[in-house]
Amino acid sequence: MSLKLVFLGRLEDAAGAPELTAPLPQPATLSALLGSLPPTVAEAVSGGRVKLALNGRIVPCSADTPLSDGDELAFLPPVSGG
Amino acid sequence: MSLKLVFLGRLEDAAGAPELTAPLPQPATLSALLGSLPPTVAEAVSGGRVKLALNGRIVPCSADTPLSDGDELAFLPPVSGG
Amino acid sequence: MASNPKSGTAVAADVRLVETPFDPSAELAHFTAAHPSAGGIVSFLGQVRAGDAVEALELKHYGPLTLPGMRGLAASALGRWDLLGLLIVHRSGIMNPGEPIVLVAAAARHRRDAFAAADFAMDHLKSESWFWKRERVGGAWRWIEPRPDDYADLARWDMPGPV
Amino acid sequence: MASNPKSGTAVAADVRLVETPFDPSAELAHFTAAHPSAGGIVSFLGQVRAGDAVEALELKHYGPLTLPGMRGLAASALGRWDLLGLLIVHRSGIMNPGEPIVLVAAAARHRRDAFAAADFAMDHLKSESWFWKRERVGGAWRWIEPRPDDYADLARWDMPGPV
Repeated sequence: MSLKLVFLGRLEDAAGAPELTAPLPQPATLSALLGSLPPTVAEAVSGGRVKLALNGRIVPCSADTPLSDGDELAFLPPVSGG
Repeated sequence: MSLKLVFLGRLEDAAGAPELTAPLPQPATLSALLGSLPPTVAEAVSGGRVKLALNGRIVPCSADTPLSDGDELAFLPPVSGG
Repeated sequence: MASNPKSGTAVAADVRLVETPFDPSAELAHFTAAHPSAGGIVSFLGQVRAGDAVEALELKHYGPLTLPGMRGLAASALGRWDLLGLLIVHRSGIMNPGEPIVLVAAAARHRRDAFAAADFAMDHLKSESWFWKRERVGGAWRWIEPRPDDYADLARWDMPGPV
Repeated sequence: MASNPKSGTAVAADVRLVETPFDPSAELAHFTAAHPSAGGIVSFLGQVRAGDAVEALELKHYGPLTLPGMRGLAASALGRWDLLGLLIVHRSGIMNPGEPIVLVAAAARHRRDAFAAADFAMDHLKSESWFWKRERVGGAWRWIEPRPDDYADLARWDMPGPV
């Protein structure tokens, strides 16, 4: 029962890795996941301009976004272009 | 004592050739030159949108523009681009 | 795939995300040869500037979003202008000074359509595509934040900004 | 030759009027290689449309005016935008469908300068340069009159029309 977390751009530095595996939190919601992360990481990914993609689709960053085993959750800071 | 006349674009068809040699008119002015040309040619080059270049420089189309032996006079209809 | 408003035929965009260096001249020659009925072809080539302090540039993308987003952008351009063809080739990975980053080319019967589509595609690639950029200067990598200019460029098209 | 507003160095334009076919891909590859410090290079290629009823196109020029006018246009563009290089190659003579007519390329540190300069150069080449065009259709040549669009394009730049 786990999630794959993907950190893009500068969030990679905050998380210390481009990808991490996290245990599925209880309850299985976004807010519980953020609570289970190291505070510096949780703070970095909670910034107002960070978008969220769940299994490759942009989803609203709401506290009760439900998560499931095997989900891929990507944290997307503002893009900085080609 | 002659002039070289150059006809650009559709004026080439009106004049029957891209270039003609004409005797220097008396008096040596633009209006005298036009009077010496066949009427259909004179009419074609006298259209309001035809510009005049004397020896490679644009000059105003005024009746008393002076001409000299050996001058090159070009008649330039509206350009139609690259 | 979009319908050409004038001919009614489908125009396909060639949209690629590549991990290794590409040859923009060869790409453009191939694109041009494929569109002999185009009166005008406009291209934009973006490359890593040589002669700056920047030693290398890295573009990261996110697989599930980046290429689909580029395809969506191409479809928008095809729907908006009367094009005969559209090419978008974008690098990801680490690039050296002088290397190409992005090539956009638009072929159209009339040049205004080609200019507008290439300009539009570049503004949106710069500000709305899922790429994250970092530069190496003095041996250290630093992430590049978006420039306010990018949003200003986007506003020219009366379109929403990055989602 | 114009002074680059930022670097203060002189930037020379490469402006040519050619009587025989040229290779736009090779020209653009050469131009790109000459400008490794350009972040962006915008090009426009105009070619004789294939697939129309037009069998051939002829562009006539007037020696004392045409190339000097093209050089003046290049100087205007260099003075107006922050460019690292500008290329204008224009054919005259008889061209077949699919053959290149004109290639404009602008290299700049920033892409907006490159887009604007190439767009400006094309609008002025189309409507203000000393070229006269005729087409052969069904074996007969006919002269092309200027299109009202050409004047509208020119008006975008707040510049005088053809003199």
